[in-house]
Amino acid sequence: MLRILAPDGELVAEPPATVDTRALYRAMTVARVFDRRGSALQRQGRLATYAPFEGQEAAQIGSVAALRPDDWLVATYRDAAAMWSQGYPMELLIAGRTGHEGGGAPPESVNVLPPSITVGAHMLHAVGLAWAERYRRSDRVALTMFGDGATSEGDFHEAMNFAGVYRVGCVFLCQNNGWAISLPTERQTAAATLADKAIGYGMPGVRVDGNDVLAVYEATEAAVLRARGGDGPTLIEAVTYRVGPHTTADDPGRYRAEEQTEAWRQRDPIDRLRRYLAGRGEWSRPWQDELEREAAGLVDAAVTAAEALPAFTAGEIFDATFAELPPLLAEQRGWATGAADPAGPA
Amino acid sequence: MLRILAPDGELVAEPPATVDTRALYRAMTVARVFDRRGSALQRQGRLATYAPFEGQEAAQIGSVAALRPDDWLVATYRDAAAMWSQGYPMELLIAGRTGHEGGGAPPESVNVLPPSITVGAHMLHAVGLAWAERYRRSDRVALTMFGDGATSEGDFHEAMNFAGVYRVGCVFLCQNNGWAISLPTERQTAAATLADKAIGYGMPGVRVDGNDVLAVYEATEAAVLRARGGDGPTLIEAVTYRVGPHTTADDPGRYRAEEQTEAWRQRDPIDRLRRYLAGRGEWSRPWQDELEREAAGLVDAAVTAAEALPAFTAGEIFDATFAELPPLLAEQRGWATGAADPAGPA
Amino acid sequence: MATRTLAQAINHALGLALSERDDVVLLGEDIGAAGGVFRLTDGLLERFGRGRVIDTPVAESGIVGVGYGMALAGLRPVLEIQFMGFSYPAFDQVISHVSRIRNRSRHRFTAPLVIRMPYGGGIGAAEHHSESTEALYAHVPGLKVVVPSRPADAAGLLRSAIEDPDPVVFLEPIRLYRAVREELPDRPEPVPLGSAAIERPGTDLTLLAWGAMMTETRAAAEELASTGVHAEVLDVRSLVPLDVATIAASVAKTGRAVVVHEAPRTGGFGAEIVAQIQERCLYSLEAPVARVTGWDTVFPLKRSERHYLPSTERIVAAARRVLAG
Amino acid sequence: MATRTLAQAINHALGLALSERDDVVLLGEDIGAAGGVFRLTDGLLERFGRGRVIDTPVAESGIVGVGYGMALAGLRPVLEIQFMGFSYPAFDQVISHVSRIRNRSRHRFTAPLVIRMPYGGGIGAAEHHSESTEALYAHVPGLKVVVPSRPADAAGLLRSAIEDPDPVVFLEPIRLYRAVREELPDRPEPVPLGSAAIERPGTDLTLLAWGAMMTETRAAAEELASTGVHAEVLDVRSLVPLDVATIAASVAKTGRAVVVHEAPRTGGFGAEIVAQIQERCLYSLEAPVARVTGWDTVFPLKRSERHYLPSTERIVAAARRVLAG
Ligand SMILES: Cc1ncc(C[n+]2csc(CCOP(=O)(O)OP(=O)(O)O)c2C)c(N)n1
Ligand SMILES: Cc1ncc(C[n+]2csc(CCOP(=O)(O)OP(=O)(O)O)c2C)c(N)n1
Ligand SMILES: [Mg+2]
Ligand SMILES: [Mg+2]
Repeated sequence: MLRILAPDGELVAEPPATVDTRALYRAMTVARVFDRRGSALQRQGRLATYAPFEGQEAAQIGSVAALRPDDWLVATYRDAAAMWSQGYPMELLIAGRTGHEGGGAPPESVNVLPPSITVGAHMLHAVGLAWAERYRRSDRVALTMFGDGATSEGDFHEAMNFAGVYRVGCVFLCQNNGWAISLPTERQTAAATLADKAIGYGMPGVRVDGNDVLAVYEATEAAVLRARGGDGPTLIEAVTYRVGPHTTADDPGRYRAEEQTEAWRQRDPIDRLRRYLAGRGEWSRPWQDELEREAAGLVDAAVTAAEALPAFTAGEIFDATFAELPPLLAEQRGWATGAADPAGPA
Repeated sequence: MLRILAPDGELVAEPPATVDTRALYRAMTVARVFDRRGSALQRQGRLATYAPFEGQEAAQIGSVAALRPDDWLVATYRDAAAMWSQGYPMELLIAGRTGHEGGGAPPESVNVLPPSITVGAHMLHAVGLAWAERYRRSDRVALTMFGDGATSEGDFHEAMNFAGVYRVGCVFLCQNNGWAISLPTERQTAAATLADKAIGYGMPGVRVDGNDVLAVYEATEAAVLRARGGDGPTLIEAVTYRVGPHTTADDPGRYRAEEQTEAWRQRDPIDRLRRYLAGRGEWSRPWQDELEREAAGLVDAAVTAAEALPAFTAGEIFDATFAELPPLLAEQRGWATGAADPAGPA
Repeated sequence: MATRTLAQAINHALGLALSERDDVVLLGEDIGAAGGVFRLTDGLLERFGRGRVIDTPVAESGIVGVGYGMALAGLRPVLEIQFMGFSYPAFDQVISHVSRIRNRSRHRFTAPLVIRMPYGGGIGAAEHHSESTEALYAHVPGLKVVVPSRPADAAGLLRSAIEDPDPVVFLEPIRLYRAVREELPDRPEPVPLGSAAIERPGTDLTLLAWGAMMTETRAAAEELASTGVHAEVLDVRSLVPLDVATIAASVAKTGRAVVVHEAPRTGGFGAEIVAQIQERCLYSLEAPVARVTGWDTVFPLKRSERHYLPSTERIVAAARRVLAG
Repeated sequence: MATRTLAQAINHALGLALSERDDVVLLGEDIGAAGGVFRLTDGLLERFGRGRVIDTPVAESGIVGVGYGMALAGLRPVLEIQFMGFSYPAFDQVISHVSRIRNRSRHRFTAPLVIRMPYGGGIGAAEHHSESTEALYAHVPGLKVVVPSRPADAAGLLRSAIEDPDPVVFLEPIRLYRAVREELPDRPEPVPLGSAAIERPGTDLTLLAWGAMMTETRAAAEELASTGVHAEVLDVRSLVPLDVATIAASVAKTGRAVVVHEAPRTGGFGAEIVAQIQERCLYSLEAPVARVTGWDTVFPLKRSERHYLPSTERIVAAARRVLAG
């Protein structure tokens, strides 16, 4: 398992030269603040649902840091940190979770798909995106994120297989956070590791300490370079842990021992990076305070903007079904908006 | 790659002690006669479709020879030799191909499913069957056969994964016959071998010369013993070749060179076994003639019986939709049989 | 006897089936220790063990395909798909195999299994969590499709579904899981598949619905009653087999009908019911049968969900138009 | 100008799209060197190369999921599913992703792709090779579904489908691939999606069908004509968007209608057409709209196939009943 920072923050291998470690720390800190706020907002009934990623900040921020701003990111409901870090506006991440479709519409310049709610299907989309880029002679790559659970779906297999066969510039980043809701990774597969699954597709499989942001960065950077260079896909298994519940509706007490979670809390990725930075004199309490203030400000503003988005009118729920409303849909829209008799042509 | 008999019929490893080699030869000979007849019947318009298996007799007969008569077999449109060898009546194999649903109804004592026409889905069924047997404390196993092409489907992945996770007594026998219709195996996957795919599911993967009936038998026997003993599933890749067209509607000349096919014809599995038997004085021309006569007789009788099956009446197409006909279906049956106005309740 | 919600009634019927029949096994995602995302299988792992209450990997085609294999060998698997919106990866297994094996093998092999799925909107859920695509399943020959709307029916239909020799898709209205309670005996009466329930007799028009939409439909009947209109309310309950006799008899009597469903309108199962009614009762019809349905749009997220689901008002308005027709 | 079969018209339209638009790519099983199992892509690999005519592994979800990803990036993939019966492994990709992304992203991302599928019975094919499940796709919001019945429409609808900004399921009647020829210009006129064709004007009743069933429907109209009955024949062509205006105008005029399809009756798209007609034209209807359809059974194999498919006789008989009603 690739590791650069030990849990105590000591270097155990050469750190990557190309990364701004303090920027990673900042992003992870913002993500943590976002995440805690997400859970709180959901408890207040202000979000429809929320899937916390606490403990997975290194896997998300470290991997995305290896992307170019115009690369594609295709991720899930749990990957808000990654999506934000690749340019997806935070207010839209929140808007979606309040139950507003507007959350799925990032600006044109952002090559990030709305989060995938279905497990498994989206990896194929990343393969298609990466392929289309190559078709157009662009060297953009696609990175797709998914959980351990997603590796059980047939679509994972088809995506990996297509990527392997056509040597598509796609990076498969699996956050093995130990659980697919209540099913632990070891009951999801009999394979020794998830990275081993790469062998069946003729691509490299790399296992990395997912709570070590430098290791995640390094592994992803290598995979991205391969992809960009036309040398094909890579599977990265980032070994991490979902410290919180699956979603705010979940009660982990039903299926796992608090001690396990506590042990992983001790391996917190942000703490680890803080120890490293502190050891090098690159971290200070005032900086931390400043970061937290900044983060709170960002999140506050995003929440305000998201909640200020006007809810759709009845007519608007029709308007993005097709480019143009076909007659029957226009008729229904009329009924829904009261422009025509709501009972329909009875 | 496991091999016991070299193409010239020489032993290159110890032959399995538990198999009746002459019986294998007989079965392969009958299968070849059946197969040639199948293609001929189709050309005469007497079969709706036919998928020849010439060249794959060793893979089919050798593997099934390792089963107990009450074990399950879940195979495909191309596996008539295997199915017959596991007890599926030859006349039913033909009946199905004439376009008669009766072909899907083997006797109660035969634990063989009707052939799977969809690619991929049926492997899961074998996993379920094997699991149900264990649930009932029976030591029956299930063997499922599929092609190289089927390994690209998501269901292959899910079947392998379930089998691995629950250590189900299922043997996965892949006949890598070089082609999924027009797509050669090397363009289906970037994996080094199909057997390598086992690694991702934590099960053993074995590669065997699929035109060496003794090697196929030995590999399958080991897998069956593992499965029966509760030690879980195995993937076997039997490397062989589809010498004929995909089906009688296919023209291989469009996508492959005749030389390749010719080279594989030289590695014919029946010739190989004949050389071996002849070398040991266990083969003779009169025996061969007798076998061919016997085979022709079996196939003739099967064809006659299949064609004699009366076609369904209009009413019969309704009668196996459910255990009992629900009212709307009974009504439709009435229309179809003329018992009620055929236009329906217009 | 005990008072039970619809969710508890299902949990109870599952427990009963597991204890009465050795051949019943449950498979699904998070149905074990977690007790299911809606707690429908709560306590069953503890009572019946991991051999019979089987947590699966996240693989719907696998759940259905493996369950189907078990059914072929004579078991009675009851499969849980976590939400109806996640049933589509298993669609091929259902339409190509589960529903066809009896015909393919002329009764030699059968697939007596149940696929349970929570369905429907109204809880402000995330994308894909509010599906109501019963019409897709109802169009598949060889499959039965039932939808309870009350605790007793949930238990009774589930018992029948498990006993049924053919595969049954069993849809559970999420919104009603905990909405009402009913007294239920410890061994609830099986409710035969294929029978609609006349919930409320009436003479002026027929209101037809199923599952979660029964709530709005009942409320609409109440409201109509308050203005002197006597609506007959039918809980269709079983889409396949469809109880056409009861439906046609009701509409022949009332001459007017409104069909309600939350699925999209085009190709929804309401169209089939309208077609059946006009085939059988055209000459009794005083007005076109009205459909009050979800729209032909993706089911909206929480903040606009209310624009989508048929409301009591929409049903009442449709009824009034039909009465005026 | 050249005379072309329906298969040749599609082949021609595909070639045209590939040569006119750089962003068009084809993906499918055996579409390259083999030219497709029905030879629909014959010669295209040679003309446009492996980069644009892409043979895929046997993985339908992969074909649609990857094609969808390409469409998101702005390409115009035209995907071939070898037979409609093999489209179900991709059903989740279609219903959960392809059809929804425009709404999910409020127009930011779109999926302008075409999924071509040979469909329908009548050629004595093996199991799963005779499917006609258009109703499943027509029920999915965000998806268009078209079915040509003649060469010019095949080319014209395919051109429109490829140009369309939204995903289109394009169904090809296997039985008609080589049944008739039509003169076609080298650049066939696009046929707009969403328009039914009045093939034969008439006053006594309306016959509605699509795809392969047009053959029997046309023959029924001929036969009726020989007894002095003037049937108006509508080729529906586009199930979504549905040309309700043309349908309703015809039935309002004739007062009688028969809808024909080979799919199973229950929940078939005929039910939707019946529902639309009775909603819009009830008071003009002289008799119930009749449905002449496939049965609610699995599509039979070759030796009993003839018991299943709607025949000219069945259509004529239904028409006569409707006329007598
Ligand atoms: C196709 C599908 N099946 C089931 C679900 C319900 N579900 C949501 S998340 C989840 C577990 C996924 O686990 P994993 O892939 O490890 O991701 P994690 O939640 O741990 O980030 C399940 C079963 C779904 N969203 N989609
Ligand atoms: C789900 C599905 N997709 C496509 C097909 C069409 N088809 C029939 S056989 C075949 C190739 C299968 O190749 P392989 O698995 O190697 O088996 P082989 O025919 O070589 O025995 C294809 C694509 C099918 N039957 N089912
Ligand atoms: Mg996980
Ligand atoms: Mg093959």
